[in-house]
This record gives sequence, C-alpha cells and structure tokens, in this order.
Amino acid sequence: MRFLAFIAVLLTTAMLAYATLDMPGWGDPSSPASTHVSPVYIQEAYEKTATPNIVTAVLADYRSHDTLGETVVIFTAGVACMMLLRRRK
Amino acid sequence: MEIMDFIISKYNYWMYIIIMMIGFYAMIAKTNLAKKVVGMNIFQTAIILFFISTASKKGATIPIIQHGHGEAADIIHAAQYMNPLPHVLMLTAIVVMVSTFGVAIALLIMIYRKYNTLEEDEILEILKIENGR
Amino acid sequence: MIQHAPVLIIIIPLLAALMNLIVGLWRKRLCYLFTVAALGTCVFLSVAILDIVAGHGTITYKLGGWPPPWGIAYVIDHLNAFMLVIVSFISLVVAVYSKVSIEKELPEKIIQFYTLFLLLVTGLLGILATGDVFNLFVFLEIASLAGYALIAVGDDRAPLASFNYVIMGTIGACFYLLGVGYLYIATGSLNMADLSQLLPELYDSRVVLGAFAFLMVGVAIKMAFFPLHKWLPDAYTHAPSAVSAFIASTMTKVGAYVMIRIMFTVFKPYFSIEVIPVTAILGWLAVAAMLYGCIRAIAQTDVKRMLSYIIIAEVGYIVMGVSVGNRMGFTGAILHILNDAFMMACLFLAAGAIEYKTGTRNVHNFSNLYKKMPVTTAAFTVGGLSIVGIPPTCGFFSKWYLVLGAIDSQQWVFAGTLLFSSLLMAVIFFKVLVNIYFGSQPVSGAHSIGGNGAVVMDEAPLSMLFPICIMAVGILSLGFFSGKIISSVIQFTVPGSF
Amino acid sequence: MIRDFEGVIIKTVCRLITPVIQLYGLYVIAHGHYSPGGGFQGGCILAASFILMVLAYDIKEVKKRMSEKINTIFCSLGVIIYAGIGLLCLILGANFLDYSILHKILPADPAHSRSLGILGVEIGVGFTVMAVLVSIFLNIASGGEHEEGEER
Repeated sequence: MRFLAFIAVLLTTAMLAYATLDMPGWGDPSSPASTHVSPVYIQEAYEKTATPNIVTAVLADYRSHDTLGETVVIFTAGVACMMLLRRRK
Repeated sequence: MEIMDFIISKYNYWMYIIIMMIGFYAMIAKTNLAKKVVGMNIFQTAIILFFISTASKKGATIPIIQHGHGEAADIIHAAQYMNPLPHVLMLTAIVVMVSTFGVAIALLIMIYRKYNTLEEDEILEILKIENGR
Repeated sequence: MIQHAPVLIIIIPLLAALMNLIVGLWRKRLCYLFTVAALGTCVFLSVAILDIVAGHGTITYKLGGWPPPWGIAYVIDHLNAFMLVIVSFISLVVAVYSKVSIEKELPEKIIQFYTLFLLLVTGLLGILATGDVFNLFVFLEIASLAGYALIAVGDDRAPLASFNYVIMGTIGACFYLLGVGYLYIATGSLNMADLSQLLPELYDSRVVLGAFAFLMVGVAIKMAFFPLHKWLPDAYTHAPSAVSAFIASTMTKVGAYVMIRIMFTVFKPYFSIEVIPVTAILGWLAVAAMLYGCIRAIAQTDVKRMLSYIIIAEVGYIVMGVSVGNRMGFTGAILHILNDAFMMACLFLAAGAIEYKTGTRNVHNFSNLYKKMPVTTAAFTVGGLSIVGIPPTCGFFSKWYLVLGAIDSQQWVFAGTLLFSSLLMAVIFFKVLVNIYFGSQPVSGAHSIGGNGAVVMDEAPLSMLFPICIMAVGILSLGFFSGKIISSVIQFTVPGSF
Repeated sequence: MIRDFEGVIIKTVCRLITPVIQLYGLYVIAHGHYSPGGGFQGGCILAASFILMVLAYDIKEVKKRMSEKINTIFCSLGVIIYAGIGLLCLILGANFLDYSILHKILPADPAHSRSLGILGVEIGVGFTVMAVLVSIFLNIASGGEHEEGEER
C-alpha cells in the first residue's frame, strides 16, 4: 500500500514538474495570466464599481456568483455538521 | 547563469509541488484517519499558495487603487497592480477548504463514537469480526 | 421572466433550502411540501429551457451583467438543457419518494435532510448550467459536501464509507482545481468558450497537457471511473435509500457530463482524439470497467452493493461511447446517460421499497417476493431487463447505438466486451429475478399473517409506489420514444467534427 | 479545570475584549471596499469572539446570548440576503446580481449603487460565515450535545 502510494506520488510529482517547465517565470508581467483578463479589472473596476479594492470588486461584483456559491458551500458545511453531530437528549 | 535564472523563475512552483506531495502522500498512505485529514489540509493549502504565486508581478503593488477622497483616480496602468483574480479565486477556495475540513472532522467524530479508534487497520479488524458474526 | 430561467433554476432550490431550515424550526411537515414544490418548479423551468434551446439555439446568461470572459456566464446548449431535465426530473421523483422512507430512517433529521437534498440538487444543476470552469468547481463542492453528509447518515457503516468518499472526492476536486490553475496560467482565462478559442494555439504546450491530465483524473475520480472507483460501492451501499437512489442515478452522470464538456468544449475534439491519444486510453479503461463491474457484481448478495458495481460498469459504457469518437457512439453515450439515470433510479427506489417493507437487502431473502410486493418487483424486473438490454426497454436502444459506434470505428474488442458484459448482467439479474418469482424458500420479513401459509399482499405505501411506477413506465416509454429523443435533442449535442 | 482565581482573570479580560473584537469584525466587513477585508474575514473575526467566550465561560453561557434557533436563522439569513439582493436586481429588470440597476431605488448613480450592492452582499456573507463557524465549532467541540457547563 505504502509502495503504491509512493509510486502515485512520484507520478503526480513528475507530471506537475514536467508541466512547470513551460510556465511563465515568477512575477513575469508579460505572462498570459497578467495580460489576458485581469488588466481590464484593474483599469475598469474603480470607474465602474466605485470600489478601490479591486479584489473586493471582483469578488463581489464581477465574479459574484462564485461568492454566492462560496457562501452556499459554507452554509452546506454548517447544515452538514448539524445533521451529523447534533443530538438532543 | 542562464540555469540560475531558470531556477529562480521556477522555484516557487517546485516548492509548492513538494508541499502538495507531502499532503497527497499523507492522504493516501497514512492509516490514521486524522492524519489523512491533516494531509488534505496541507494539499489544499499548497494549491492556494500555487494560485497566489501566479498573481504576482515584479514591481507591482497590492490591487487596491490609490485614490483621494471622492476624486477620480489617476490614470491606472495594469502593470502597477498585481493580478486580483487569483486572490479572488483563492478566497473562495479557502472557504471550500474550511467547509470540507469541518465536515471531515464531524465524520471523524462519528467514526470515533462507533469504533473508539481512528486507526484504519483497527477499524478494519472490528469490521472483519462484525462480518464474521 | 422566462429569459431568467437559467439562473432561476439554480436559485429556486437554493432559496427553498434556506427557507426549509427556518420554516423547519416552526413546522417540520412544511419541509417536504417546500421541497416538492421547489423541485416541481425546477422541472417546469428545465423543460422551458429545453424548449427555448430547441427553438432558438444556445442561451448565454450573463450573471451580474458583465460580458463573459470577465464575468461569469451560464451557457446552455442542447447537452446542458437535456441534462438539466434529467436531473431535475429525477430529483422530483426521489423527493416524492423520500417522505416515508426518511420518516422511518432519519426521524430526527428531516429538516436537515431536505435542506441538504435541495443543496445537492442546487449543486448538480449549477454544475450543469455554468460556463465557467472555476464556477463549476464551486458547485462541484456544494454537491459533494451535501453528498458526503447525506451518505453519512445511512446505516452503521456509513460514516466510514463517507469518510473514504471525502478523502477521494477531495483529491478529485483538488486535481480539478489544479487543472484549472494550469489552464489559467497558460491562458489567463476561466471561461469555457474563451478557453476553447485560446487553447488551440497552445496545444503543444506542456502546461496545457498537464492541465488536461489533471482535469481528467479529477473528473474520473468524481465519476468513479475504473481504477479510481474504490469509494463508490461502500458509499452507495450504506447511504439512506432515497439518497442512494438520487446520487447513484445522477452524480456519476453529471461527472460524465463534465468529462464530455472538458474533452469536447474546453478542448477541441481533435485535441482529445488526435493530438494526444486520450480517447484510446479511456476506451481501454472503459473495457476494464465494464468487465470489472459486472464480475464483481455477480458475487454480491447485497442488492444495493450489486447495483453499485453495475454503476461502475455503466460508467464504462458511457465513457466507451464517448471514446470511440464517432457520431453513433456519442449518440449512444448521451442516450445511455438518460437511460442509465432512469434505470438506476428505478432499481434503487425499488430496492429501497423492498428494504422498507422486509428489512433486508440480501437477494437470497427475496424468494417469492412477488406475492408480497407485486408492483415493486414488477418495476424491479423492468429495470433489470432494461439494464440487460431486452428490446422493448430503453436499455436496448442505447446499447444498440454503442455497439454500432464501436463497430463503425472498427473497435471489435469494445463491441465484443459490451455484448459479453450484457451477458454477465443477464446472469446477475436472472439469478435475482428467478429467486423473486420462483424462489424455493417462503417469503421473508413480516408476512404470512394470512393463515394457511398464504402470503398477504403487503405493498409499500403509495408515496413510494407511485415514483417507482413512474420510473418503470418511464423506462418503457423512453424505449418507445428513443428515436424521437435522438432526432429532436441528442443529435444536436454531437460535436461538429464527428 | 480552571481554578477559580484564574477563571476570574480570564472571564474579566474576555468580557472586556469581546466587544472590541466584535467592533473590529464589523469594521473589517464594512471597510472591505478600501482595505483588505470583506465578508468572510469579518465573519471569521465575529465568530472568533463567540468562540473566545466559549473558551472562557462555557457553552451554556454562550447559548444564552445566541441561542441555537437564532444561530440557525442567521445561517440562512446571510445567504437569503445575498440571493435576495440578486433577485431584487432580477425583479427590477436587470440580470441576476447586476447591482447597477439598484440605482432605481437607491440615491446613487450606477457605479455607486454597485458599490452599495457589494456592501450588501458582504454583510450577507458575514452573517452566514459567523453563524456557521460558531455552529460548527459548538457541534464539534461538544460532540453535538451542547451540554458543557451547568445551568445558571
């Protein structure tokens, strides 16, 4: 079991590391992640949402449906714990 | 010196891979159920570090726009500020992680109530005896 | 209002779940009504969406009014709309069924049960409707968390089974998230439509290759595809009967949907088929899944565990249909998603009703059960025949298309394995059915009150019987209308290049 | 466990510090537009104040201040606020969660009504996170019995 787990871990590591070779370097301002979608957030967010904190603007406005999902996830966890553990005597 | 540059630009990914694999190994190889949950947490934390490391830009500051009171901001250059999107995604992922952790701990408590142990092999022994009956 | 249907179908079960928790503090009985009403609305909306999509083509709904690569968009085409109808319909049927069984199995947890059930439906519908890879992850987690908790309240072994599911499911979700991260690094986008336009230039990049591998492994864990299926039999066996009926019939199918979405929408079909030979690998694993599922199922005596192993084989069928990479095979796979959802729901509901009345899941105790529960066993028979693939039932038609697809692409081993596994399923089910109709032992459970050894008919209550009958009739009518379903919906879901 | 004189110190400090923590939590929620912060972070801080009270006093004492019923209602209420704001936008004629349409009922232009909409949903997130974290903590800490401490 240990041995199998070790093989699985090695394979995953190899796959992950192999993929990093083509990645843009750390802090590269010309990487796709910094040039494709995000510049629009930085340039527009303050003007369109009047919120200087861009993270908040993206979190609760541009991608607000994700945040709704996030809130539902934690609500689900709360109800799940209530259901699994709560016992009345 | 090219090799040094290469390593410096990639070492953050390799570090997170090492942390992630520690967690992954704990999840699949450890026989103590609580250790599996801890491994799960390490794994998810490593993913969060990975995402956050993709957000950085050299020479950029945190994504909060400099602003006066009530005035419009100056012209904003995208290169001045870090990429906000990975931060947003990871705020969501942190909540998911906390939630999974809570449910997993609740399940551990239920398992402990039933078998009085969290060692997987001991539980399997108990199950074998139950099956034999 | 109808143009908001894509988002309302997610929000209505969500709001009903939230209200359930508050209303439940005051009146427990209202929870059931709320649930059924909300899911009924969902069925109505999903049919309306399917109607709009069939008439006007793909719907794009911009959440928050932001244009797609920046905001999140719901994109609903024929495949989504079709899956939405399946999931919402089965959730309604199972919700109706659950009333009596939950009152017996979880008398103290009715409120939380219905809340989590609705959240599970919300999660699954969200996965189906969204057009954003990260949003899909969030809904995947909603569905998974609700699923973990619902499974854990089953019988004695359920917490351990559920814990193993938590570990495996989290690994799957994390791999999926890693895949999303790699895609994000390579392209800078999270929107499926945007990704499918950006990716073709990057198909030789190692990052994209890694992303594809991790997305696939993650989804394969969630849908219990062959080498990663370990969690499924335990989890589905020990869950409460209503829960296993719903999860078994929809969760793996939604996983299959996500796999199809990634292979053919996010990545172009020629990437999955030609650039890297992923379909070939998937095809051979699917063959292994079919054989493994059937062979393990033969040895089982617990009816729910037997059905769980059959699900592994059924997932193999669906993946095989996708992997042969032609029109026939793909049509068969999509039709099989529909049929399998109905068959599994029917069989699990019937098994739950039998357990409710006789208290046993062991197939050896089913002898002569038809005298006691004629309707339930008839439905069980219809479901079983459909899984085997006997002509008037729907199972035959999807297998027919799958075999044709395999033959079309010269994959004789796939076609042969499919037929052989059908034979194995015939062995499994005829063993059970012979025992039900011609068993040698007397009927087990609380029976023979009628004196002289004559067995009194003692059917399950009407609220259980009705959903079971709906499912059995559904299986038969899907068989009759399968040609119409293919011509009006399924043929539009096939990727253009096939 | 805790001897009496230690209990006095801990209880007094806890009593003094709890309102400050809660105020800070509210600040973090409300100031999320201008500095790092927001609903989740603020909700965590609010939950931390209740958890501190559980540690210093006991579960019964905390449940006197925030009963299980109230807690359950808060759990739902947060998400209801969030989804309700979304539905309000939908009723006013825009897409779900498109806060700019709120300028019809708020005294602000579309950009500022987006800002106010963000504040609204952050408050919703804060409620839910606070209530759920407290509820998870209580359930896990007491094994679901909520019986630690004596009746007062």
